[in-house]
Amino acid sequence: MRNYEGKGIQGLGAHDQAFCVELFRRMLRIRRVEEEIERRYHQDQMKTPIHLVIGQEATAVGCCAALRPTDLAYSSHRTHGVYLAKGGDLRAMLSEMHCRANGCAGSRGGSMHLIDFDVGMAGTSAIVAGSVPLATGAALAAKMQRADRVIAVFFGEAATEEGVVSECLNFAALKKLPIVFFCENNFYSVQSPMAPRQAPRELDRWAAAHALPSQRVDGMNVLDVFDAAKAAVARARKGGGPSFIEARVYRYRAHGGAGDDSKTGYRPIAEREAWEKLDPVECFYKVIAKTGLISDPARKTMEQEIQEEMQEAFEHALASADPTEADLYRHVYAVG
Amino acid sequence: MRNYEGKGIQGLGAHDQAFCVELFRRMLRIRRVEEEIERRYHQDQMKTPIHLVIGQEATAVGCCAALRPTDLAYSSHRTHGVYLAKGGDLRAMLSEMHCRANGCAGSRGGSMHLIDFDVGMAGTSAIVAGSVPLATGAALAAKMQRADRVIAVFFGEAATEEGVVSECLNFAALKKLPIVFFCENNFYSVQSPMAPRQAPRELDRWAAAHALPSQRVDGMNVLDVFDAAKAAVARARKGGGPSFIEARVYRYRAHGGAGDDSKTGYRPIAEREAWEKLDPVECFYKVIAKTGLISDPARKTMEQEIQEEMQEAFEHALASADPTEADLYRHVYAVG
Amino acid sequence: MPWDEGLVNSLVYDAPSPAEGRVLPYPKAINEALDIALGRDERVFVLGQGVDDPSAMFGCTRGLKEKYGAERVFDTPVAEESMMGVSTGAAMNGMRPVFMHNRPDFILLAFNQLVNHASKMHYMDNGKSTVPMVVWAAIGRGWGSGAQHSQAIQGLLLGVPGLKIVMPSTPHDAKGLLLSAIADDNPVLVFEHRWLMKKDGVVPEAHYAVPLGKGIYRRRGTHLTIAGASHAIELAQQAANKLAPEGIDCEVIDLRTVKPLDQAILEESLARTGRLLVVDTSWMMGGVCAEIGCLAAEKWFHLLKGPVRRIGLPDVPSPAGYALEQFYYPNVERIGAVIREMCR
Amino acid sequence: MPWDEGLVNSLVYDAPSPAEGRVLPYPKAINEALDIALGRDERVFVLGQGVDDPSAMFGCTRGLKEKYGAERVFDTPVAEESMMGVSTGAAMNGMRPVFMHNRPDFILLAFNQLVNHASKMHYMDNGKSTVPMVVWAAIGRGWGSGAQHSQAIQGLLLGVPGLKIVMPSTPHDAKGLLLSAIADDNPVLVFEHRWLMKKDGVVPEAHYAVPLGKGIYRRRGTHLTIAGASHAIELAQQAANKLAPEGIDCEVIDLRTVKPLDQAILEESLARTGRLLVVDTSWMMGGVCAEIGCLAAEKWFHLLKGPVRRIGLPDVPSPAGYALEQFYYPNVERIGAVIREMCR
Ligand SMILES: Cc1ncc(C[n+]2csc(CCOP(=O)(O)OP(=O)(O)O)c2C)c(N)n1
Ligand SMILES: Cc1ncc(C[n+]2csc(CCOP(=O)(O)OP(=O)(O)O)c2C)c(N)n1
Ligand SMILES: [Mg+2]
Ligand SMILES: [Mg+2]
Repeated sequence: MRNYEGKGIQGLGAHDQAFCVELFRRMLRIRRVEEEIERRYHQDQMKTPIHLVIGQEATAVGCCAALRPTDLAYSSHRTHGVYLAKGGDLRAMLSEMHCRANGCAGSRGGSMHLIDFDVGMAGTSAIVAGSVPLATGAALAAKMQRADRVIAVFFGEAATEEGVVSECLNFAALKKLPIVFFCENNFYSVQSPMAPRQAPRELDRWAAAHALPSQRVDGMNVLDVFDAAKAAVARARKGGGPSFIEARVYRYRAHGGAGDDSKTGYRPIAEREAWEKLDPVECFYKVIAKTGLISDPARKTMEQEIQEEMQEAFEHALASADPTEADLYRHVYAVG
Repeated sequence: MRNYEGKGIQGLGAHDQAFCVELFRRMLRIRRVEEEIERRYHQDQMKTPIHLVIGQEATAVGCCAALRPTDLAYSSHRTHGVYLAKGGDLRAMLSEMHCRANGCAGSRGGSMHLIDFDVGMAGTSAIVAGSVPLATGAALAAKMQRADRVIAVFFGEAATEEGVVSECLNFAALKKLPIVFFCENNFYSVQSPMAPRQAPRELDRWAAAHALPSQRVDGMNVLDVFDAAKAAVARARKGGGPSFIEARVYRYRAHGGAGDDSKTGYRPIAEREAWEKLDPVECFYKVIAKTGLISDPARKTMEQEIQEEMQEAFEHALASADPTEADLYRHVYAVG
Repeated sequence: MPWDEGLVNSLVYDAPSPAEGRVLPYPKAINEALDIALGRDERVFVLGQGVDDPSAMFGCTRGLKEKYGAERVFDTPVAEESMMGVSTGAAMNGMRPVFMHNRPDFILLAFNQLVNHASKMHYMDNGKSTVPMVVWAAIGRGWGSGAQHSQAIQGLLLGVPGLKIVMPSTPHDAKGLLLSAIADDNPVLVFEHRWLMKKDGVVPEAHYAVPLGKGIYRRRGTHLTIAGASHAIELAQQAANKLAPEGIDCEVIDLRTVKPLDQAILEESLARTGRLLVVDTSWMMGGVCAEIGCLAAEKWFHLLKGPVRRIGLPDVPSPAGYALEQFYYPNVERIGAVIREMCR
Repeated sequence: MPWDEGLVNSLVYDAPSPAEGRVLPYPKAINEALDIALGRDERVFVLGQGVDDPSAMFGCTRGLKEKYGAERVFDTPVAEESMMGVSTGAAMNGMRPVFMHNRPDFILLAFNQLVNHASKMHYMDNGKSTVPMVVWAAIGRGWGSGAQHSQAIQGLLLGVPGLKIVMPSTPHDAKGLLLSAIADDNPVLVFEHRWLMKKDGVVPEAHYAVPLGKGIYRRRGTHLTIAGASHAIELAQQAANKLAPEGIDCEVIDLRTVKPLDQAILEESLARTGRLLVVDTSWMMGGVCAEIGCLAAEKWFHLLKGPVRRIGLPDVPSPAGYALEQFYYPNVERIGAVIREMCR
């Protein structure tokens, strides 16, 4: 485990200061939304599975900050963070999670299928690795259309166990597609650690063996993530083809649902505690606070704004209408 | 391309001399059987697709020579060579190719499904990469049964484009299974060269990135193949786990059917001619002839014996009975 | 995910009569079957994502790794296609794998190994190899699982020669059918239903086998035959019980395996009732409902007094949201309404 | 492989009447459709193993790469699952891929992307994305192709919501249906049959569309309705022609698409004949035959004068050898015999 503070505190490098504060704000917003979802989940108003990203905010925020709104992001089942980092509409997300007709997927998707085409949140899959070929196809389309569009696809380390990811790396490298394969390695698949799933291979080198640039970054450090993503996105935009980024992260909560399940024994509680010391939100706050970019009162205001936005969005969702029986039969086929 | 003669002629190394002659005999036998199949194919007695291995004899013979009869071989659609090299019954093979009831698969398999459990020719698939997980499962069984049994699985380089091979490499490395992944890289998939299929990756290094020993050998050189296979088999037998071997070879004939189809333009005729200069059968003959292991008259006798065996087997096949309607319904389910 | 709470518990099941065994929860019955199979036959092993984790596949695999060791009960990479092929290859070489999946949706990744390989190896090599393999999965439903996590795929596989498909509806059958499936020399799919996982039932303690390919009467009646399996038959029984006071006397056949299909019991019942309603947990189109409906039109036409009906899922992907799910899935009321129509 | 010679040429087809077009070989009709689609719409592209090789996918893709460039007509890695997903992703982003396969068996590798993704993206995201994609494959048969290279998989996919399945039987329809499929905003499977590839037929030169979901009468009659598609309907027509002199007057409906299914034409015909024989190139169980047979029992029961019959493949994997193939596949004689039984 690398230490977030150790690196970050030495300065923010060439990064724009307002931008750094904005990165913090985005991470904080995701954290607070996730916590609120978690807090409310037991009320059974959100009849949808949830896969919280608490602890993993830096990857979505850092990578999406390197994308333009016209660039596309694809994600796995663990999609809350990417959706919000890409600029997805919070109200539409919460309506979806409350199974309301005005949800971002009209209540047909649920929490694993958050989309917002207006901001380039383009697709997800509840099937491990399922969105990787979809994103690769989106990159092929961008290239064929000569569109100035880069695609980023997020997936967990378990997705690399599915052969289709190997196929996609080959195809993207072959066609020099404008895509960033962003692997969030949190070392677990549901309650399975790496040992019973992967031979002792290095994921970044495994990817590189498919003939594309590949790199490992500290996924708890939003600036490291941003820098790597920025370079990869720039390369893709210039026609330089795909890249692979392995970001090492940790989820604090259970794979699915609310709360932590470490006490069931599948992972050491001390492990989570050690990672929590590297917390992507609070450590980065210390960095920007220390360098004077933000003050405690400013943070308080920020927290307040997030609270207000969030509570309003929850209320909006709860007040929204359910879909009707007629809705069930809509959009089985596209007409036209 | 490496030159077979250049290496081999400097001597046969520590290889047993009679063994070298035997390797030659096995390659020659496969070559002659293939040529005879090809010669007769247009008579439409063999109503089965064929995938000739002419030019690729050294891989099957070299690798299978490193296996015991109790070890298992699995193969792809291009199975004639492996079947014969593993000791498969020639008569049963030709009966199968003539769709006869006494074929090695009772006429349900055809040329792509040659099996002979008595000698460890354990399975094939007409689906590219299809037998790779089957072989991996056989290796798992061998390990669980603590059986002294090593598995070799043959597949073409196109199979590495199927993600399932990546999955199998991971699983075999993870469980340290007694298996040799033997990739015959002949640079073509049907009429498609490498360029539209694979990014410029090195197959041996791609495999190695899955955390298992991997090596490239000259597939036109039966001793090189044997040495690599022997080491891999020994490692597997000792519990050292899987290995990957990429053997570079060339098929002289069309992907399927009789004759060469290079004139259709998908590959340069000069390319084939250059590879033919490295012919695994004739170059090795020169080596063993030069070192006095075999003489022209001895070869003549050998050719004669092969001819006699072969013609008898063809006649036997042609004289054999067709399956009946009742046969069609047998073995849909195993009973017992 | 509390997919089951509230939704499932609200269903009222027949009280089990404890004469022939203990009352066990459904997953415990499966757990016993696995335990017995692992204990009786050292060729049996259990693999699948998370089979040894604290959730233990709904509890079905709880304690088995501790008892039989990590070599015989093991977690796998997230790689369904290769693991299906590995299971097949191991089965062809003397082992008897039980490959467990959380959801049938994930088996779609392995259709090449399942359909192109496992189902036909025995046929292709003229009976030389056998594939004694069980592929187990629990059909999802509810709590927003949605289109990729709720599918029941028995209809997609029904037409594939060489496979067997088992769909239990009680803890008793879950144990007995799984033991038969593991003892069978063919690839057998066992599709459980998550809503049954909350059910308790009487389960004999010892080894016993419920035969594959044999249906059973869950209710005798004269007016109408309802045939189906798994959770669908649960609903059908409830509907039948509800209609009895109205003088509608349904016969309910739990097929237990949809492939091979017990045609004899269907014919016997139809000869009595002349009316057929087929129920299934999956899409009506081209699947189990269609096959049984077609069989009636083909083989038992002269027994039929009126049109065959089917109740399953409409030709629509599974929606995620709760309100939509209520419209999507058949329930006791809807089944009852169709029965009334048929008996009018 | 000479799978076609001798076997296919021995079949006699109706002579085409050259009034409305040129007489073209079947693959050339497909080639024209692709050519027109590529020419009309720059979003269309063609991919698949060997689409630009000298064999040119039975000739269907001949010359297209030269005309439209290597970016729009290209060979792929042997990686069906990812290429299906890539096609889906491209379709969701403004392109219109035509993904061609030599054989449907290979589509089984891509069922996850096809069934779990392509078929339901439009539904799952509430109609926001569309998947205008064509997945094309030629059903194999004969010359020892065997269990893994001869499968017709329409029955496996029939129940999957969101897909369309097209099965042409003439060069005319092959062109017109493919143009409709490419213009459709949904994932459309086009299953050709290899034995039809040898057929010539009248094909108009210009663009034209044969609508999806509309069957057509190939023969009018009063005694019996035969319904099916693709090569099966070819055989049915021949059987019907053979029986005409015996005074048996069959109606033959070429469904052309099996999903969506033209129920109106089936009902119309059954109202006239009262007897139904369903034919298909695939397994009878749980597939196209079963669905149509069940529909008859469900919706048109009161029109039926006798049992429905189905002719397709038995519940057996495809054998490889020639002699076994003769027993396995339906032929004109066997169809004729069933018709005679039905009209007795
Ligand atoms: C093909 C498939 N297999 C299994 C699952 C069940 N499953 C859901 S999430 C998950 C864990 C995936 O782990 P990873 O990709 O590392 O992502 P993480 O949850 O750690 O973010 C699994 C196995 C699935 N959804 N799809
Ligand atoms: C899954 C699948 N896709 C496509 C095919 C069609 N096909 C048959 S052989 C072949 C070429 C395979 O090339 P390679 O693996 O290199 O073996 P080679 O023929 O060169 O020995 C292909 C693509 C197939 N059989 N299976
Ligand atoms: Mg993970
Ligand atoms: Mg090759």
